Amino acid sequence: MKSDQAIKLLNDEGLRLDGRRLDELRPLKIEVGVLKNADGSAYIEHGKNKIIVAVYGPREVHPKHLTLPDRAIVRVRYHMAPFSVPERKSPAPSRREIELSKVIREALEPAILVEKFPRTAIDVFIEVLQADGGTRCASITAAAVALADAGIPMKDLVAAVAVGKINGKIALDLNHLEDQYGEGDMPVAMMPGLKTITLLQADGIFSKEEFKQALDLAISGIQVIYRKQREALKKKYEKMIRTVTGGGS
Amino acid sequence: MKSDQAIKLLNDEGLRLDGRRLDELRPLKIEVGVLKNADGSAYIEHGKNKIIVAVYGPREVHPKHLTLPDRAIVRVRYHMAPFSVPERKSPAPSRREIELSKVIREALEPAILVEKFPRTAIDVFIEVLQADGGTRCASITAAAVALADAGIPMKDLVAAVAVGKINGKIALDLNHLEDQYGEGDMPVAMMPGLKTITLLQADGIFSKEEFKQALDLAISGIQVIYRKQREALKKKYEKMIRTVTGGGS
Amino acid sequence: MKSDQAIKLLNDEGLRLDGRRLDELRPLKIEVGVLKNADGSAYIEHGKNKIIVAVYGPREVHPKHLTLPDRAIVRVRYHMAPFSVPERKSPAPSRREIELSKVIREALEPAILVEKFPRTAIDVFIEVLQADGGTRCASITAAAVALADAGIPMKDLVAAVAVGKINGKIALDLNHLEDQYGEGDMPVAMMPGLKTITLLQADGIFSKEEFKQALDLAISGIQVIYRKQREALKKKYEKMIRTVTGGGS
Amino acid sequence: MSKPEKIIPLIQKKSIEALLEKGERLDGRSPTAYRSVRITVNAIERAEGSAIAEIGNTMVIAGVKMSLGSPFPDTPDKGVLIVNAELIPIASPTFEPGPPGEEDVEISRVVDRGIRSSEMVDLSKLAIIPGKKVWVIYVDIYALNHDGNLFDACMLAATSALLTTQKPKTVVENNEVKLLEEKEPLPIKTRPVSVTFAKIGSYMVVDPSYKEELAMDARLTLSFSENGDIVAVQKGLPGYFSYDEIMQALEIGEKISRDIRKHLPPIPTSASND
Amino acid sequence: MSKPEKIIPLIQKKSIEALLEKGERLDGRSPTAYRSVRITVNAIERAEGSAIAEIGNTMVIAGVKMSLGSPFPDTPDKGVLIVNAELIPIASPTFEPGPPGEEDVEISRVVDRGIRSSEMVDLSKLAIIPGKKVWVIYVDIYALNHDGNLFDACMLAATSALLTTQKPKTVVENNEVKLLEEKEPLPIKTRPVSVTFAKIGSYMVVDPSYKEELAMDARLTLSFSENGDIVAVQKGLPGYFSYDEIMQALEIGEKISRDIRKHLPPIPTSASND
Amino acid sequence: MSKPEKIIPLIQKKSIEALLEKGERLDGRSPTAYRSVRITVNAIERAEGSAIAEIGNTMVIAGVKMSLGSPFPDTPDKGVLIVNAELIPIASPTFEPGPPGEEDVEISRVVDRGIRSSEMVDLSKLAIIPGKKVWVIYVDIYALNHDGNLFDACMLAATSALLTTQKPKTVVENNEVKLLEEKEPLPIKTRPVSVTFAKIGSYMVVDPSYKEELAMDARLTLSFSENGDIVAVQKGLPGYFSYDEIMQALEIGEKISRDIRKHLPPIPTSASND
Repeated sequence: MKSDQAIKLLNDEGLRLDGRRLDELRPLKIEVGVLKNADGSAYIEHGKNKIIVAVYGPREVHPKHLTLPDRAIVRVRYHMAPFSVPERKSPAPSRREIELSKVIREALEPAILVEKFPRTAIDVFIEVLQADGGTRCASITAAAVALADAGIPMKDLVAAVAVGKINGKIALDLNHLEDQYGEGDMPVAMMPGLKTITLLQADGIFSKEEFKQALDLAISGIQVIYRKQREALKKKYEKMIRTVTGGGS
Repeated sequence: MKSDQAIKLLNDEGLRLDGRRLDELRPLKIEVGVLKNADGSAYIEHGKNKIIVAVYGPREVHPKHLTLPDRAIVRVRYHMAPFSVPERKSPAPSRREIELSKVIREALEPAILVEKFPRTAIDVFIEVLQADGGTRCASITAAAVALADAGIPMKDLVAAVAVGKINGKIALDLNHLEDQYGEGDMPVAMMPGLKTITLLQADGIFSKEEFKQALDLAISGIQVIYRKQREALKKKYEKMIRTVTGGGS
Repeated sequence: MKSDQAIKLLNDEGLRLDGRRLDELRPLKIEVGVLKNADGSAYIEHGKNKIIVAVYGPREVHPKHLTLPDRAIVRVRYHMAPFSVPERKSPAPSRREIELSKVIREALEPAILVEKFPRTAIDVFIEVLQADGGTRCASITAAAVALADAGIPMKDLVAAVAVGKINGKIALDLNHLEDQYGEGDMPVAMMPGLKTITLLQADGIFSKEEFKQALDLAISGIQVIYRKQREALKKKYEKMIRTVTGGGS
Repeated sequence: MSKPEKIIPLIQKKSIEALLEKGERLDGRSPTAYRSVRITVNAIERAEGSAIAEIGNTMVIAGVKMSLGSPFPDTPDKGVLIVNAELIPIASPTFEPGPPGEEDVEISRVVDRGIRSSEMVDLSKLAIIPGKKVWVIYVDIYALNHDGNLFDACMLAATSALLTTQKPKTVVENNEVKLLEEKEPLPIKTRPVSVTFAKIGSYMVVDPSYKEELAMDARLTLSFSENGDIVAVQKGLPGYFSYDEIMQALEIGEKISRDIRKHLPPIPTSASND
Repeated sequence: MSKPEKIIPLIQKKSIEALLEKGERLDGRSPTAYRSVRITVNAIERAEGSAIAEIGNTMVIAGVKMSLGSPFPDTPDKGVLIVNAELIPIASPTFEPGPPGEEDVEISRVVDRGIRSSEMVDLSKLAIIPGKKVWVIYVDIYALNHDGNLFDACMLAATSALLTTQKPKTVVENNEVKLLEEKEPLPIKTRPVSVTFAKIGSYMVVDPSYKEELAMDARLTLSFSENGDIVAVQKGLPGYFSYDEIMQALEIGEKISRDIRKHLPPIPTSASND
Repeated sequence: MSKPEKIIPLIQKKSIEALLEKGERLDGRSPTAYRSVRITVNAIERAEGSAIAEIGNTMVIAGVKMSLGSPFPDTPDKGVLIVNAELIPIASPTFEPGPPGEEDVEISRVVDRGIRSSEMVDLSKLAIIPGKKVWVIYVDIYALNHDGNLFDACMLAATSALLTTQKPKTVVENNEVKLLEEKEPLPIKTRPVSVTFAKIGSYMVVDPSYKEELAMDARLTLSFSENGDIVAVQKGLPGYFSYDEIMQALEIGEKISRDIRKHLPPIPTSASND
């Protein structure tokens, strides 16, 4: 929808340019605890997206007047490295990055037990090292894992994926090309265990029927991502156990 | 004086392009209390100028260290909407807007009994929706009414008008065209009841005689504007009375 | 080294374009106490560099949270006037000015007995009125004198000069042309009495031997500058004595 | 412009929820009732298009300025649309002067998406010399009084201003663009309308007032094109929605959008631009 | 750069007023006496023009840089003049580092108006290829020591720098501008001078010192061209003037401006630019 | 991005010095021992060059983007190199979000000087149409984990990214630059390496850890080209060095630079650009 050029994004067998079926996720890899200084951290490769997330907190807030008496404030900085995109991006935050920082924060915050840490801040710093469509969703997926890695008590993880419309069909997990030449894009984040939607955006044109179909597809994709998140956390946990009990790295 | 092109701004009968005499004001309309949230507000149409003013205060100041122990601080923001002028203006404040915010503040402040409200702020927000020459003066005229509408105690209202020189003659209340192609512009604000001048600026070339003539003309125009201000306030006051006593809107 | 054009910076007698020997300083003039408001001030002409320095402090710090409980903070602002260079410079601080403010501060601070004035600030404001190569060094030389003039207790003065490489030879006190067309530039600052180096930078290409030779040359130049600094301070001191005892200006 | 923390006493939130349990709201509306909408167009003669949109006591002004400029490198054959909303301190004691903050940016971008995704303005008809000279449309939106639901009010003001915009006709002579005296409207294909829901506790209401916004946990803005398609969605605030709540909002929102659209100026005819 | 609140004890203001009642001032001057003026030109060889202006202990430096550039779209046949004054923290303990604040901006604009309104520099002679290439004149003014009346000091420094500016002659060959070695002065028509008054309580003084400025309620700056015409006026600060006070200032100011003008460099001759 | 004041208890500084007196360090290294260096190249396929550099637990990423642009007016026949380092808050609890502060700027400029002075990249081979079209090289460096010695880590990441950069070949046809599919490396002449020393009390150590940096009085960064020449020096922090300390650092640093250089990618061959 962002470009008029009609591009064939599906072949005659209904497969996508990268060989995926319409309901298939891109390869997904999550690593936990990749940064030494951060209280929690995660690195995600989702398709060709490469994103690193650091969590600091709960910690003191400067300046003091930003604190809340009954809960922690959550601060999120979503930033794209200048070299993450085909044309170098200025390092100064764009309007897009300002909006995404806000909606990502509002997608994560419902899962965090902020009332446990009054007068503190929980900081989530996201750096997109390489972008390939769906960076806000991959950022949320990684940030939730980093929050858990930091030991922040949460109601549930938050997992996210974008669905969209390409050549008239609803497709899961759009890559950059599909995002650019498709007819619609809908990022969705959920607390998968609680079945609640914490991020929902869309642009493009969706009929009511397509919208429902897209949301259903997103929810099914999110379940897969949720599993990967828990596996990544479990792996780190097991590794820690092994390390502690002398099992080696 | 801002352009070399010699433009005939007066016809053979000595009337101006918009049909006015040299000592004639443009049509003037003032409405009081046009905004629900503001403590006081006014809308002015002065010629084709359309300006809205909101007053908030006296209210608490953040940050605290800006307060004064013995009086209220007055803050003024004069801003032009991007669509108020022929060529779109950037929404960021220009040097002109910074200067005008300052001189408008200094034109209003002598009338406000600031010592009645120590450690508070009185905020005057001016948005020029359409500009047609003389916006600073129309802003002052409207702001004084909005301050009164907010119930801020004042020594007097402040009324303002620009005089200038067109085709060698001193003229009252220049419009945009006369401002651009005239030979001089002199904005004047007064507390009309107290006969004191609270804003005086000029550019262009005025002989001493012309300067005196211009100032005299401004003062006479200001008296007319002062009457309109009081009528607008009275109208609102009567309306309130009617509303309170069940007289309908 | 900043330009490829091979320019002959030394004549056949080994003299430089301005007639100096390789180990010769440019003319140097230091005036103390040139500004009335500042607690201390100095004006330096070093070659065609013309730089004025004001020192304010020790004084209160705003905002308070910047203070240190056990010592004064030193703040330095190095700024070039837009008309100080051949092509007008934007008045906003450049990255170069930000770096130089930092290294000049770190060159001066070792000499200042900061622990004598806890919870205060010592402000050093440097304005380059005309630039001719070596402005950071001339700024340091003048700033040290201005600090002394302000009565700030110091371990020693700080004196500075740049050495460099022109046409393959190590030369003292590069001017603008030699800086631009030479093969290397090395600014050095010292507390000359204490023989300690408080600023050292270099760019260009120096062999280890050249580096040592350059540093030795800088140190010898610094001793001359140090003498000029003390003379300038003494002159002012004598003048003060004369004034106080009625000896006239 | 950043807003200071808006605090609402817990007791007030509880009383709003207690009312909602009975299907009632503070101002007497039903949960699905939208406040009265009023559109005033052409308020600013100097702008190429302008409109004041009011939803109850919420008031917003939008102005459209058209100028000739260069296309974006990746869309050389299209006009340029730039939407800029500012929550100026005139509108609310909680708005502060200063450069646009994250709330201003979010509204700007959501209005922009509603207009752009719906293809309301046929930007491909606004390239005069493709790759070189195109029309640049600036839509500047200023909040004047904030009594809740600025998202919808900004969308209404922006679309109404675009619907009534008159731009000069152009001719190209020797690769130079000449502006003619004669005016024509923009090439408009559809009139998108946004409908915003607030979730307060476990209840949903449409078109929240300012007091309801102070109590709301999450916000959902749905934009619909003329034929009922969804063209933009934005969930906001640190709360969440269930699947059913979203589907319900979709049904209700689409109906309400039809009612609101009746207040909009009609799609201009003869919008040919060739 | 913004200044911290300048506070003066009430008692000090009262003592200044008590003196003024007797027609006296803190530094012994009469109310209409201007301090000694000193102009030093060509201090900065690297600038095309430069001057240091001193009024008593107040000291200001101005530098002029000339470059070739594009004209403003609305004045294609004129050169461009840009005036920028900065109250840098060197000059006063009350000035702080940072981008120009409202005081810097006000001074810049008042100096600019004095130069521009008087048509001191004949900008129409500075268009080399009208509509394409014109001379751009930057006048940058830096306060060095603030002992009151920076408005007049900045004006003096700026005009003196312009009066002594030497720019390269130019020739146009094949629509390209060539700068020649030979220099010439700017085309100057008049030498505007500003005179600033302070109102303290009910008294007026000319050329206020820093201590008087701390006590002043209102400020009035009047700029006069060579023939005594008024070319710029600026009232400042939250006080006011009576009609008679302004008329009086006009009379006195015009006389003083003639005295001050004697300190300025002469109008350069052979300023032809064709 | 500015850092909050980093405070170290005096007792900790004293204990570091006590260890140093015995020739020992907190992490068991000798004063002249560098931590393990690890370079990972081509991590970011989308960039023309990229590298992650690790020194112990310090981790930095650099990416190179190449684009066509205009040369600087004073070097019309050379490509343009722009180095930008940012100490983003991911890397340390002491880094804060916001525009680059003086520490970011200092690192950017020291890395830039190391690359530029050594003539690592032959910029004269990157002018495609001299005076008109040249290659612009952006090197963006982001700190990911700060455990001391970011200067060297940023330098390692930047040079490694440049060494592995692949840019499109170009042809010029009718004065237009055409990018070819075929890629080629940058024209590289040498591989500069920086070695940073910390002075703590009266002791010097190489490659300070974060804890050592908290205790350090002064910092010295020396950059060496392949043949051992000094190409950039930067003393930092409000401490000082003796003449002998600097000469000693020069000897040791040059040796260490040879060891570190072994971890760098090789100089690419066939870097001809004509």
